[in-house]
Amino acid sequence: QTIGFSQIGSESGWRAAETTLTHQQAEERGIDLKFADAQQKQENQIKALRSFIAQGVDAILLAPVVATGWDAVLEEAKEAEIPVVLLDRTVDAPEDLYLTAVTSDLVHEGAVAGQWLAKAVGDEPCNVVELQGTTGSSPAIDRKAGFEQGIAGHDNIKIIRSQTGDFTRTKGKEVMESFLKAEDGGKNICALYAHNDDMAVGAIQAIKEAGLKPGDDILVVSIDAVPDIFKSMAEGEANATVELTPNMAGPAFDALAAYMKDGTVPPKWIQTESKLYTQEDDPMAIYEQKKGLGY
Amino acid sequence: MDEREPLLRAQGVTKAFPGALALDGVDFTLRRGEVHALLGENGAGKSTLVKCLTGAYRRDGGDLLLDGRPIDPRDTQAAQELGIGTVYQEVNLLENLTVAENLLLGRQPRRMGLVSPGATRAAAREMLAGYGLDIDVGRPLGSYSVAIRQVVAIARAVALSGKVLILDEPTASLDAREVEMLFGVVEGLRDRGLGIVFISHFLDQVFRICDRVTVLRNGRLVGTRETAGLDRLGLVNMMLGRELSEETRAHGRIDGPGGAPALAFRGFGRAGRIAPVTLEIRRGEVVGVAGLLGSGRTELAETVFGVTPHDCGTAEADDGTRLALTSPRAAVAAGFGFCPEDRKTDALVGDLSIRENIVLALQARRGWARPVPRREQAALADDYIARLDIRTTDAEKPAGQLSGGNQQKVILARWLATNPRFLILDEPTRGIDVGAHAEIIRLIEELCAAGMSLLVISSELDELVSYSHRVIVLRDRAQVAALEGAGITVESIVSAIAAPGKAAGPGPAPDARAPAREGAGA
Amino acid sequence: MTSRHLPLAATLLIFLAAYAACYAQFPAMLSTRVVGNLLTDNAFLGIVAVGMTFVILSGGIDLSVGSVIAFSGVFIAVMLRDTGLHPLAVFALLLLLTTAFGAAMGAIIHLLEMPAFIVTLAGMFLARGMAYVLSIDSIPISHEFYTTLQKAYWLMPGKGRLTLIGGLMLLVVLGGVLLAHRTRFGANIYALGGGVQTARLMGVPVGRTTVGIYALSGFLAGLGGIVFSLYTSAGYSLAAVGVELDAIAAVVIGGTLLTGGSGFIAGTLIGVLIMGLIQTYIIFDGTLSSWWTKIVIGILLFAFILLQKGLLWATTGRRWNLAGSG
Amino acid sequence: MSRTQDFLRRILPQVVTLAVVLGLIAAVYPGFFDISMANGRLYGSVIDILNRGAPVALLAIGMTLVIATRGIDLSVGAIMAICGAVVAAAITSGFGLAPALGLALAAGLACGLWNGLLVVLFDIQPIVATLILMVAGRGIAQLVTEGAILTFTHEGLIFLGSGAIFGVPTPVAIWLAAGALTLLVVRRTALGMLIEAVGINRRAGALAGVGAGALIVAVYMVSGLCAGVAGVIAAADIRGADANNAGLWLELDAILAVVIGGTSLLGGRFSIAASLIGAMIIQSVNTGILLSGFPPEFNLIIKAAIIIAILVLQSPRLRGGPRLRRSGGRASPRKQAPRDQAPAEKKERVPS
Ligand SMILES: Nc1ncnc2c1ncn2[C@@H]1O[C@H](COP(=O)(O)OP(=O)(O)OP(=O)(O)O)[C@@H](O)[C@H]1O
Ligand SMILES: Nc1ncnc2c1ncn2[C@@H]1O[C@H](COP(=O)(O)OP(=O)(O)OP(=O)(O)O)[C@@H](O)[C@H]1O
Ligand SMILES: [Mg+2]
Ligand SMILES: [Mg+2]
Repeated sequence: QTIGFSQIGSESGWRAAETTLTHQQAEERGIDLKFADAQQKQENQIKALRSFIAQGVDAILLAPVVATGWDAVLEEAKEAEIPVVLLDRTVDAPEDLYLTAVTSDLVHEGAVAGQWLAKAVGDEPCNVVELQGTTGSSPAIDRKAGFEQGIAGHDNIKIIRSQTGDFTRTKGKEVMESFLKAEDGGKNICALYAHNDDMAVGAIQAIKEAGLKPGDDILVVSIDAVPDIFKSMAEGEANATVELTPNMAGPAFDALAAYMKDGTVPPKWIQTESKLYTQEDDPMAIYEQKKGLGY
Repeated sequence: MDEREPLLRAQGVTKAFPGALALDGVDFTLRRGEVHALLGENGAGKSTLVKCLTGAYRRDGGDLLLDGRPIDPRDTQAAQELGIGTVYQEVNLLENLTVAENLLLGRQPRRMGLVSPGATRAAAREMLAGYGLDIDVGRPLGSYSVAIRQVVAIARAVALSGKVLILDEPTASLDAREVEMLFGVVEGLRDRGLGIVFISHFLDQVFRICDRVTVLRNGRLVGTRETAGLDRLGLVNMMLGRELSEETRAHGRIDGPGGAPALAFRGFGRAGRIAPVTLEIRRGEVVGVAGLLGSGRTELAETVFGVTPHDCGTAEADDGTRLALTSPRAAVAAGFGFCPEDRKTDALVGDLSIRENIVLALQARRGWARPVPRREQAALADDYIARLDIRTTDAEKPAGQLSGGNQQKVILARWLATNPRFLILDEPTRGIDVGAHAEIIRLIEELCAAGMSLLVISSELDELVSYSHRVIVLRDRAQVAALEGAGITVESIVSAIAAPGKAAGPGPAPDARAPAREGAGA
Repeated sequence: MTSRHLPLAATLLIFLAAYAACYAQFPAMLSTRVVGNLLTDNAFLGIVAVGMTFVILSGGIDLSVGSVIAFSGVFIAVMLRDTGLHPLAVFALLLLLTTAFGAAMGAIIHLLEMPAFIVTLAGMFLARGMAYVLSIDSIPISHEFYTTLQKAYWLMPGKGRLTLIGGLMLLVVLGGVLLAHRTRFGANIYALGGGVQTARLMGVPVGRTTVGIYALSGFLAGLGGIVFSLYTSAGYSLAAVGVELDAIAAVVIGGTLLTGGSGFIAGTLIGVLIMGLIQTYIIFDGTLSSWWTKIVIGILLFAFILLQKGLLWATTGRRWNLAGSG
Repeated sequence: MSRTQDFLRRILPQVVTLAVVLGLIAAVYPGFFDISMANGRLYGSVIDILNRGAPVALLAIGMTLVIATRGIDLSVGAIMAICGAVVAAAITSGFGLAPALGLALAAGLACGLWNGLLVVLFDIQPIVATLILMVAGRGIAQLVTEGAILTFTHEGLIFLGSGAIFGVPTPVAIWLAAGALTLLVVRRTALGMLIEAVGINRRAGALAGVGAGALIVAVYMVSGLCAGVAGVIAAADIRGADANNAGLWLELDAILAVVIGGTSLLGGRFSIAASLIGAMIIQSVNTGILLSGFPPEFNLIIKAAIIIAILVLQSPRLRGGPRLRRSGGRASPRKQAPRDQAPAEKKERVPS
């Protein structure tokens, strides 16, 4: 059984882990996985899908780089009677064009982070600085929206600065540095919300170099739950992270197997859990078990 | 003034460059149906005046009148539309385009809006018909020789010139046959009532074809005279503002130095470029190289200097050591020097200052780690600017801003600065004014007196005769004769060039030579 | 066939050889599906590459095309969403915009004598910035006219599709060839590439031509954007990042000298197909990890360029070249 | 006229531009020029600019030399990633600091050598020759890190990124030192002149006996080395090698810095000092944007606008300063336009 997997790229540790896990899962099930890395380009993903169809694979896993623009190629897959499963992001195409989507709810992730912060600060006033993901990318947009939902109704919490850190540590650090300068040495800042852990890790270093204590002087909450953030949590420098599991392929393969065996149609949306981790959940242990996964 | 209303009149044309007043209120009138020579030393301002006439430069002051009507060409295109065709000093054509495209650029014949290559080529062949060279106009211009390009440039200019034709040193890289052909064309145009401006440093050509001459010096007008009733010496005085004693010899020099050869080339050649040549040169000896265009003189020079490394034969120094001439670098290390024919592309580093251009070769030989001290550089530069009388405001001026002839002198200075044991000069006097011409010949004699050996390529035979101890003659990229001392006369060289095999036709026909450079355009 | 056409021939030869090699490994590669995909998937790239060829032939470069594609997509999507305009009207408007944009860059390059590389780099930032300002999140295009356009394809035997956009690309290439070799404008472009000063002395209208060239590139980038929006039926401000480099690579692989003055539009088409072939091959192989994908693309690029050089040297005999190709 | 005078006259426009940009930022954000001491380390926005500008500054040093030879190096970003990955891998697998750094820089040199050979030996056009490594390089870097972010805790290495020497952040010290060193080597020896000669007319240079080929290869190796150092710093700064994002698109910033520094992309006359100032100008713009607090979707537009403004102000048409562009299309010097016109042309068209 051959399954094609069109991956966005390997722009972050999390995605590398997702790729690794997908390969693992495929191996366990004896699936011949055809892997295509799209280098962050939608056109390459479409090319990949087309080639998969041309090769006549049995099914396709698609981790869409962006929600829009898949109708045409999904149509072709449908005509070729190749089931498509979406990983970690949905697309806005007619539901009948794909079998199911195994994703977490990006907005929900943001909301979880927001609610945690709201709970953590109670009703003291709190100025939040936000490190956005790559401008225009759906995680950036949704996690921003979600967080704002999460803190809605808590007028003591205000987002005072929001800049993009491109999901990278370097930019995360650089932007945080300028935030600290702009908010007189960080005294105005009570919390940092980063759209992914990598930016948070960078920002934490910036905070330390500015002579403040991340985790105390400035609360740090972020999303993804990559190993390094747990290290920081263990050292008390990060406060909370929301897990986005890299194992999307497992459920996807199960759904496909069932579908191919006796045509059981899975639900349109298999939502993965967005688990909240804080310093209470023995971060070091989690770090140990996660660090093998190729993050 | 004259009764006839002049065709083109320039009044008080002024042009200043940063640090140089190139033209200072120059007047110039061109009549219908005359060939008018524009003369002057290198850097006198001839080319600049031309460029002001054709709108290539914006003049700072002065008026232009064509047929008595004031004109002000903003760019060369405007000038062309006014019927002024020009050949600039450096052949200004595009080597990446075909000959046909070069000839008709901007005026390609069109069929229903689309340029038709066929018609273009046909038109091009027609344009070239009068010039006795039938080449494949579909090939890139870059694959043809300097001479051929020169003729193409002329043909284009002629076709564009409804009223005025300007030729800036058109004969510099032509040989006698082609010059005659060109003059034929010019006379034809003159009889059709065009006005022709002719710039050249060959005075006999001036006397041969021109009706009047206008002389510039240091950007100022010296005067305009009828050629008839003007003698050579008088003209030279006008140009230089001083007497010039030109003594020319009837035959080559017999005072050839004796002793063992300082350099010996045995069966030295490169397949496809120059057939094996055997040549011995003593210290202080001048060996001339004669031949028609494309006879392989430059190839010989380039092979000796390692530009296109030899693939057969050996080169030995007097102490019997083998010289590995595998690259210019190696040649320089062996104490060779080479002034190429095409100074623009092969020698001049335009944006570097005169000083840097002069020390370049010396520096290259010393290696980057041992820079020539700045003071020494300045001294060298000033010394050669004085010795070769390079016309410039100062040594820091970018060499690219010098006039053609002065650039030539800078390159010469570059090699003299390395005081080589063996110096190769390819057309050293091309584009050099009479004064500098004499200078350089004197210099050549000085150098060999000082024990340097020279290999000099020149198309000017009487010049060759006057300084060579020996002359080797090339034809079809092979040596066909070697003349010695008294045996060297213009006649003997000409006959050697034209000797048997001449039956093949009037000199190697361009198209016959064409394949020699297959692919060079790519 | 003069020496000028050698690079073209070499490229074509290499492409066919490479395709044959792929076929030997994956017979499915010869299906009309794959051929159709090759055209459809690279339509937008091919179109901008044609524009890029003209720019490079003139000795310039245009780094803005990728961003212009993204801008076009977003612009179209926003217009269709917020105004009642018919797509065709929007297309016209867009092409007007991008052409003007290109012309403006050309004007700056000519009038201020600034290097094309930098001016178009600024253009690249500007265009993508505009896209962001229009909308940072991706907007689907669901206009029935779009669906009809997407449905417009010719089903080749073997279920391969020659889509509208694929055909459009071929048309653009054809137009490009005509423009390059059958018009005075084309000749002037080659002239500029041969040397601006010389061209000026020969009476080429340097200013007009320069502006024209970049306007053309802008127009084709806009067209490429339209095609891309048809291809994805969406507008997305992060789309087509780095496409300019793909286009440049395609042009050069197609045998055009980056230093200007020599090259062929047709060669560019082959260059684009070669790039597409590399992609397709890697996907068919399907065993490469993310990083090996990058490495292999690099190696294949290198291999193609080297093969080309080799063929040229073999045919013309390697000329001693002190100058290098700049 | 003394050489120092020439030097000052050469970098004047860049200095002025920088001053103007800084002034603008200070206008938007008053506390801009405050500098304080925070745990043994100078602290302030200006310091941030110097510090964050380090990678681009280092890249600009090598890029200047490459561009001076009429080349261009698109691969520096990728080389940064490779060297960062190498140093991280070496440290985490237990090498000492010195050998780890040695490996990383050797990798940088090797990359430069590769580029140089492609350009000189195979005579591939620089933009494409380096494009190859630009594409493949990131792959190689990821091959080393296996796609993950290789974090390390080696204090010595981290010091290179976030330490300080007498209060001066290490990266600043490094790029200043590197710049000064290169400047010295290039100008106190004949290298500078030879590079310029080769860049202006390679054939003429070669015919004058200059070892053009070797020179060009060397220049690309310098560029690779600079990129290597930059990569190490970038990795040390975030205590980890991010193969995918380290130095992403920095090659463009570096080229921009060189051009803002007034060196022509057509090769020839160059000034390393001016390029370094150019790098600082770019970083000031970036930092300024961050401080200004505009929403991120405006970043690019602001940057573009400022760049255009700077280039227009520096354009030869408005200022008789260093020419950004010379008579174009000099593919092979054979097709070189008559040089003696180029400068005059420029002069001609100044509206009087
Ligand atoms: N682009 C330029 N910039 C500065 N000075 C220039 C420029 N072009 C020419 N000059 C100066 O103007 C003067 C006249 O130059 P021009 O080329 O007209 O001399 P010429 O009479 O043509 O000499 P030749 O016989 O050698 O061609 C020279 O002193 C030269 O240095
Ligand atoms: N028939 C030809 N076709 C193309 N190029 C040629 C031809 N003949 C000569 N050339 C080139 O033109 C230049 C001058 O010609 P060549 O060196 O062969 O003879 P030459 O005696 O040196 O002529 P010149 O008087 O121009 O120096 C050289 O670069 C040579 O390669
Ligand atoms: Mg002249
Ligand atoms: Mg010759």
